Amino acid sequence: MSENIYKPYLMKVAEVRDETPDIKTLKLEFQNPAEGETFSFKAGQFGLYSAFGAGESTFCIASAPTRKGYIECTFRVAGRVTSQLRDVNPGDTIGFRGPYGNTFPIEEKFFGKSITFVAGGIALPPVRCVIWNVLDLRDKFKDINIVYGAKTYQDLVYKDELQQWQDAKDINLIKTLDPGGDKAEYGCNNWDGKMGFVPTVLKESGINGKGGIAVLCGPPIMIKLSLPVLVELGFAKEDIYTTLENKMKCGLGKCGRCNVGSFYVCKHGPVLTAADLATMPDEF
Amino acid sequence: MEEKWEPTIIAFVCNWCTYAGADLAGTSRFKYAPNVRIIKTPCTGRIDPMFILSALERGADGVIVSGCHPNDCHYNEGNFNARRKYIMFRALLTQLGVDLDRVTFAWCSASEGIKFAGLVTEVTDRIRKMGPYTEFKQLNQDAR
Amino acid sequence: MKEIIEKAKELLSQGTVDLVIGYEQCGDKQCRPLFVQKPEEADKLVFNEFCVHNLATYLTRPEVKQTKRVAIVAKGCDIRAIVNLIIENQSTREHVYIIGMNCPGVVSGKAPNPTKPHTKCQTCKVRTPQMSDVTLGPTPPESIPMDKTITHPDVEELKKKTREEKWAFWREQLSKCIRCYACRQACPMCYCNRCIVDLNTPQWIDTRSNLRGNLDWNIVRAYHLSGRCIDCGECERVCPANIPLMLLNRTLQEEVKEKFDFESGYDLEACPPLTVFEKDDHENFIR
Amino acid sequence: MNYAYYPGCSLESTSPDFNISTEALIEFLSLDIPEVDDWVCCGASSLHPEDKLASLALPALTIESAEKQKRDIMVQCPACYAHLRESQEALTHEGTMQDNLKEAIGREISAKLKIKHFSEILMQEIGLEALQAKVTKPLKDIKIANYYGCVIVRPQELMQYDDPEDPQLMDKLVNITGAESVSWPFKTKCCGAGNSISKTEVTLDMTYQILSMAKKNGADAISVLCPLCHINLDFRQPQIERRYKEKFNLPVFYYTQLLGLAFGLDPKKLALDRLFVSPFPLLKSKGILS
Amino acid sequence: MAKIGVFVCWCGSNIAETVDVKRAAETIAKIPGVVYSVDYKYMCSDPGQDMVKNAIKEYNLTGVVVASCSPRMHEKTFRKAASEAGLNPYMLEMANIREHCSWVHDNKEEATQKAIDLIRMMVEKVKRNKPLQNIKIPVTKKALVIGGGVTGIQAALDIAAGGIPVILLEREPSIGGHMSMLDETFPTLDCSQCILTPKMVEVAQNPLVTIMTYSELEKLEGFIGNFKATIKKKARHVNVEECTGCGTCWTKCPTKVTSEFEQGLGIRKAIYIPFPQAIPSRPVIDEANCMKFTQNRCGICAKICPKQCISYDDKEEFIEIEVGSIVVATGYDLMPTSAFGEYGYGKYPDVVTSLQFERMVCASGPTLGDLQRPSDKKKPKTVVFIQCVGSRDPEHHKAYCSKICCMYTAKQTMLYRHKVHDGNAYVFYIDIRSNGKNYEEFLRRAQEENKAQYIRGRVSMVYQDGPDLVVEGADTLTNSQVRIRADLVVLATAMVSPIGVKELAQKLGIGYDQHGFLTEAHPKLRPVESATAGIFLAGCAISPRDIPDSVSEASGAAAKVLGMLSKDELEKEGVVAIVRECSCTGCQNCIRVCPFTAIALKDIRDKAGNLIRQVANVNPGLCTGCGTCTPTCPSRSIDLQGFTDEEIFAEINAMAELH
Amino acid sequence: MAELIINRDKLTQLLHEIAGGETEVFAPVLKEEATYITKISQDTPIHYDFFISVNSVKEAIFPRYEPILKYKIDQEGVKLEDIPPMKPIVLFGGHPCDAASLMVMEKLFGWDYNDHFYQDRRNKTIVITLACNEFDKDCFCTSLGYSPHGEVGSDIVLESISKEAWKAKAVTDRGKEFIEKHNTYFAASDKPDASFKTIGDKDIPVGFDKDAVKPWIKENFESEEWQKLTSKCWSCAACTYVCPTCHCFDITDDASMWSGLRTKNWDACTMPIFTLHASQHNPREAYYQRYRQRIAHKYSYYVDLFKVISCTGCGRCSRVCGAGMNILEILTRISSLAKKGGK
Repeated sequence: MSENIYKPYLMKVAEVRDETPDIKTLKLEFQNPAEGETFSFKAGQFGLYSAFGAGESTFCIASAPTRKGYIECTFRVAGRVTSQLRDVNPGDTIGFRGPYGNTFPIEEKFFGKSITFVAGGIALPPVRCVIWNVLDLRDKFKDINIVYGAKTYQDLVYKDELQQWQDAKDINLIKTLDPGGDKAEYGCNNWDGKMGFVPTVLKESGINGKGGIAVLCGPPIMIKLSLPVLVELGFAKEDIYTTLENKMKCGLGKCGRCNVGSFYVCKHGPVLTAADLATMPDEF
Repeated sequence: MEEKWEPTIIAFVCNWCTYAGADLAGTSRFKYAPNVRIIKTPCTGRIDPMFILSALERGADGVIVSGCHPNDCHYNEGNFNARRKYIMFRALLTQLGVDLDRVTFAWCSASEGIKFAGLVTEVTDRIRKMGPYTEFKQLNQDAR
Repeated sequence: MKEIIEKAKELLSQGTVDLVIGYEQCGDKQCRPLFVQKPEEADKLVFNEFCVHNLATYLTRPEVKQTKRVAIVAKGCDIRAIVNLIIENQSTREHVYIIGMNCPGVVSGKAPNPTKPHTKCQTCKVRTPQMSDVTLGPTPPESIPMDKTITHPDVEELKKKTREEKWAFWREQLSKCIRCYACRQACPMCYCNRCIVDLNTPQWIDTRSNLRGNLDWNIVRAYHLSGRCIDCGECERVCPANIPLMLLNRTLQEEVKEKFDFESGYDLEACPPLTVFEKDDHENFIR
Repeated sequence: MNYAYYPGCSLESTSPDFNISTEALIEFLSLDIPEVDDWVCCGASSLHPEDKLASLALPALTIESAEKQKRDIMVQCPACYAHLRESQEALTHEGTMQDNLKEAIGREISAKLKIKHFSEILMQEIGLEALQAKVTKPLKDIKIANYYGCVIVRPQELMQYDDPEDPQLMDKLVNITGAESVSWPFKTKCCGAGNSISKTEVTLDMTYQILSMAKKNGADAISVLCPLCHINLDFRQPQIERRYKEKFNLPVFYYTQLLGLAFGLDPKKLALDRLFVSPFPLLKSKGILS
Repeated sequence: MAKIGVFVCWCGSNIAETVDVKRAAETIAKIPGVVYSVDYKYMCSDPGQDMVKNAIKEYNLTGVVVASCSPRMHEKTFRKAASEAGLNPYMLEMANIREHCSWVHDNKEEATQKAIDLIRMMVEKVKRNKPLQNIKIPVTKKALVIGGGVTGIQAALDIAAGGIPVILLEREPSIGGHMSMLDETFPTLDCSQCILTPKMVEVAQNPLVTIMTYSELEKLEGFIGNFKATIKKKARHVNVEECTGCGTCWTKCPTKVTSEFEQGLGIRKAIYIPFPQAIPSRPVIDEANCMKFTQNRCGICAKICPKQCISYDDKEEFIEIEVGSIVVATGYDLMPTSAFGEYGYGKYPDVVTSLQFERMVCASGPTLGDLQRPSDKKKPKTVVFIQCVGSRDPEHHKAYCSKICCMYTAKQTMLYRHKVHDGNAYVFYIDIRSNGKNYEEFLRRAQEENKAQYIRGRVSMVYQDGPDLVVEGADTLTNSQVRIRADLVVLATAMVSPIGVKELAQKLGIGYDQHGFLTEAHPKLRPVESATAGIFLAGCAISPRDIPDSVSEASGAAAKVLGMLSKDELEKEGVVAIVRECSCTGCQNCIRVCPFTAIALKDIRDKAGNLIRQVANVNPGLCTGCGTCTPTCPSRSIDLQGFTDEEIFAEINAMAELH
Repeated sequence: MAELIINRDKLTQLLHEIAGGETEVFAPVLKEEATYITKISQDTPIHYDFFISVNSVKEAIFPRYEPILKYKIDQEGVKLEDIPPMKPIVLFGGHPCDAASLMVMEKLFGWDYNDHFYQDRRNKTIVITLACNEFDKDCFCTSLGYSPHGEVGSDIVLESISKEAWKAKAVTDRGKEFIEKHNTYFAASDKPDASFKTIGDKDIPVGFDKDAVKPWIKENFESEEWQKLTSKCWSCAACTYVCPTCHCFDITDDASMWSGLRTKNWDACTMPIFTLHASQHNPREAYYQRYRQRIAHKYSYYVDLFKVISCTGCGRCSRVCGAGMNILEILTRISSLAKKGGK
């Protein structure tokens, strides 16, 4: 009998972290260690996470492929599956199938270059996977810039790691909040970052994009506004990478949901360059 | 070894009359059949016909819907609105051939503990005689 | 059908409306909806016995709602849908210019041979349309009087069956449903932008086209239409599985008429019957 | 207009004068009102307290008969009128009584016909103007007390005849004859007919009140539309006069007789000679008959 | 992260005897999401509550199920405990395993199974519960009293006594209402004017009370604590501030009009005050009768007014006021007498209503207390009083009892006998209802000292016989016919709701019955509240009642108003409906079914301000959480927090065995 | 192999016999005046006198809904259960356009990841195709290079030689085997009924230039023409569900507290919520965008990926459309625009 491609791995929830009131991070370990041994993935790939009884939902793998034995996912509670995933406790079982999709060409294209990460809000997880991947191989890259912004202080994810990056000497972290996002009611005291929208902050960052790689991820409007800024900073369109989050059901290029133009985001994506994007119909 | 089949009855009741009526049955120690599982809602107006359908589909053999008598509604009108819904819903189910003997509607006030106890026992006995609601249970079996 | 064409041209060229929704011929015995935005496109407009579609469905489209004003070619029965849409705040009388068509009746049956008179026409009370802004077409035969209670033979037929027979009948019929939602999309009264079947917290209705899901879906649709269905029969017409959907809708129409003395779509002031009540509503089923 | 005439037992037995004058009017006005085929007793009398079903089934038979004839029903006797209406009410409203009735009479019946009193037909379907036009012998200088009795107006929900306290229908009809209807308070007071056998003295007192009130209000005669009222006021008048030692000498007409007179019909044809209190002295004194 | 704690109570032996609580707690512990499950002898005791609190803290519980008695008993207790431990109180639910289980079943196995099911259903619900906040509503500390009769006056005085400003609204030119028309009142026979006018003066002089006469409510918006009322001030044509009420104008006015206040028995002028003690004692011009308005001539009053207070050009004014609470005391009317042909009202001048009789005997009435019958001014030697005219007559008129007729008729027989010592007073009655303090004694005085002759039975007809009226009726005690020659007949006609009350009720959004009387929120437990929060009822607006009842209700309603307005914010339960705007189509179904008019349409506009669509919007201040809206919504865009579809579905699903 | 003949009675017997065994048989059945290809049992009457079934044959291999995972939940965790293997299938009653569609679909289901639910079933299916005797105005297989007698995708093609009999032609080895296995039902060649008329390739006119469509779509994604062409569409899924090559699906869970079933069920890009995100953002919000996706996917994207048009010209979508949308008309318009260089 052929293999059932829809059958997930069973994963034990090892850790649950609250990032924001409605964003959580789960650390998952393979219930069957043997499966964990053989499992591998690359930065940028995603998977389908099952909440048994509710269904499957697609998120990227937010942990770095350089760190073995577990995977992490970060998600915002929005629908039926994520509501159930929100309620899991350490020790509970959830399902995971993947990895799916293409990857960031780290070895092929990124090595030896400066990397600039640009992310907004909940879109940090897919970038974070690359960041850690890059940081774990720090000596293979030149400058590393991270520009990350959110609406309010409350909406910043991975606050601990932001602190780590900020403290690290070899990383240039620029964090920003939308105007008004530093109010005490958002849990903020003493904001030490910038104030302003990501594209604006990016523009003023002074980053030189010539010959560098940019990894960009965020809400559609942020992507739209940041792309020209990156080009202005000197990045080539082919060197601006982003990852798309279309609605997906199968992750395998079958269900047709993520189809945009001749791309199946789950197969040809989710990692696409700005050059790729330009060839696609505006339906994402 | 065959276990004796016992019906599952789900009762949707309003908080102010029937739930209180069931409480009264309790404080008065009126015994009734243990097959009923009460789901409390604020008002009969909140009891959606979909609840009944879902209950039957999810394995209930009988459903009771009960609330305040007309003019007694804590919210004045909830039961009147509900009554209209049930009139239509019953007409629909009748035409579809759903066994309406399995769905019992009753007004039962907070003072009618004895009525509530009698209602539950009567419904349970009736459903027990009718047997499991296989027609609906079969719906869940997947063809192919 | 010169008068429709002329009317449409007049309305468009004078700027009274910016869209006319009407019918065009497509095949010998088939018509279909036509959107006319420019006077010169109006020449294709027709009206004949094949104009069975209820165009009121299009009134709740965002792009139609965004027009300044829309004209719609409507038979008396279609106007019932418009009335309900206005009652339910989905349109306004001012926004719709009703080109009412005197209608001797349309035909039913699938292409290419729709020959039978449509069931809805046999009980039509509005062959001469009511509340139209302009009424076109030759005087039709006299309508059935408004106060006449209508029973449908097919409903009566079904009512005669035993409960088990009814169940078997619907099991068979509903097993055919493929959940394409053509019924919903064609229905002028199904205008929700998020249908209950599209909700998953909780998932009241199974989205699979298995028996349970199909039963739930069709029950819910009929129930949501109770007291609102205007008997246009579009759901049944467009059903690729040929399920006699109107049997359910008509059952409920009769029930509403009998129990609440109400027929939908005739009175702009009326409330949908499931949103109002009488203190002495029938309740012999309640203990 | 498509009526069949239901005379009922009283008009066929104790009150032929009413029947005769009615038929005279029908003939004179050339109305197409044949009798109901196979009509039966309306079940008034003592049947209705005894056996409700039977008392409703009897008129149902008559209604069924008229229905078969495809005609509406015209009645004269208020008691018949009341029973026909009551039966019709039971036949057209769903319930146990409807089922029982249908079973009792054992025939298909819809009972969706009109049941009308002759006075209503004259008024509503022929009209005062048309009638007025036919008056050839106006009854000048006569003052009439119109006495409707209690049955025709009560209960109003069922009978829907006229205002139960101060009805005007007969007054209007009588007025076209040229006579003058007096305003008086006892138009719908009970004449006591129900007690006329068992407690005659009660009836006599009640009837006495009516006669004397009519007299007090200046009436020369009384007009009635009920055969039982007529018996009490006319037949018992001498007895009352003797008992209360008061002379009334008030002729008691059926409204049909008054109309007939005004239309110039032969008094014999109107059965005026059958009245106990002779109207002729009055009519002669007023110059209406010679 | 669902972390549910379950606490199974023994309730001593009440539960534990029939339910295997240990097994229940253990079984429940295995449900996914349940992190703590325990049984204990008395959960409601202090140690029991502490267990809950401690577990909440220790296990970081996100939800709690207490399986014990009915939530009616202890839901508040446990929710408070949860709240003290830092858990949102709405994240605690109770499974009723006592009243609904242990007390009604005998078989331990079955009862245990049922208890487990009940707890499991609650666990599934709690998992999906959302924290709710109680709703706080700011309050405008000002009240509006509609109706200036004795009830309204009392309510206004009591509210003002609590330090809250009040607006007293009266549609007639003067406050006072029906009570000001009465002669003396039962059972004390004190003069109505003597006890009412001081109150009228008091209310007029109270600095916190603003009296608005000749004014009506035009529109009401808002909700409890925050009403916005639009008042229509009808054109009075007299400058109230300047006028001194000297009376020159009405003395000189040439137009005589039948006086409403005198019940048609007296006359007034076209410019008038309704009665001498009127408050405000400022005249008003009756446009319908004033020659200046009907024929554009005369104008004498304007010419003669020493202070030039009269202006024919006045127009009605609309004034907006904000109030936090409203008392409706709109009183009653008498049933239109045209309905009683058998009694000859209107046909015979000597058939009068009880209120006319009050004016006929009243010292300030049109005859200054000299009793004369209307037709020939004769002193009536025999008076027949007929009770229950229109009341207790479900076939023709009103099914209800008008409540006060028995007593005021007794009073009127006394008043009559005080005027005509040798007069005969007959009373036709069905039953005598004298159930008030000193009422029965009063009635006996009427019968015994004042020789009122009571006849049990109904009157069949009243007719004129010469100068006399003859009353014919039945005496059902002696089973005989009665015929009484009378000089005057007084009809105790039914009390009905006044004209315009239905419209007013609709403006206020409160309920009324088929007779037009306003409906209480609960006939027994909330008798002075309407179903709409913040609107209270008092007096005959609810149903017929006498003066003491009306006045005590006025005080009751005032107490409710004061209670409500004593706080700066109102707090109510968070169980209210919520709209999901993205899928709402604005079809108004929920608006139509909402018994509390808590839902209204809200416009959704784009950035440019264009109307895109309309959606339902719940006013949490008005919503009572009945949930009738939810099943009415085809797209499920409105849900009831605390009893959401998801929560109830979870309860159903907890019973499901699908595969 | 010599030409073999099978007549109706024999074929019915054959199909019924197979249906009695472990093999699932799909065949045309008459339901309320319309013909559907559905699973039959031993005694289901088979309907032969039909033009084209309302539904397509994809239902046999890609069912409306199908379990892909079963699981049990208890306090120890989740246990996954296997789905039993697929049964062999005999699929009878499709026309050449149907058979061709299987070749189109298997490209996707085998793309990179092998969807065994489709592929296994496909591999176990004997496709017995009925060559066409009729066509209507909505047929356009010839425009796509197919033929009413085409053999693509079929194992056996039956061509009518009379009203009652067919000439059977084995296209594949499996077809050959099948015929051999059941040779008792087939007779040797008989004289064809000369009066019986079938249709040929020429009868169905070529409506448009299939190669012109894709470039136009690529160029004119934002063309206003789309809105004009699709204004009537009311976004139901009737067209996609009767389409033999539409393959989109949804995956849903149905579960009680203790057990669950994950199923794959048909979904359609024409449905309003197909691409709706949890955030309420919908990339294809408007009606025309959804219909455009359907056409573009079939005639452009699919071709890019699999070098084949995802349409076989059966015309079912046009026949079934309640709003009167006609795919042939739209494609003809596109191709003529392309010819003219119009937008």
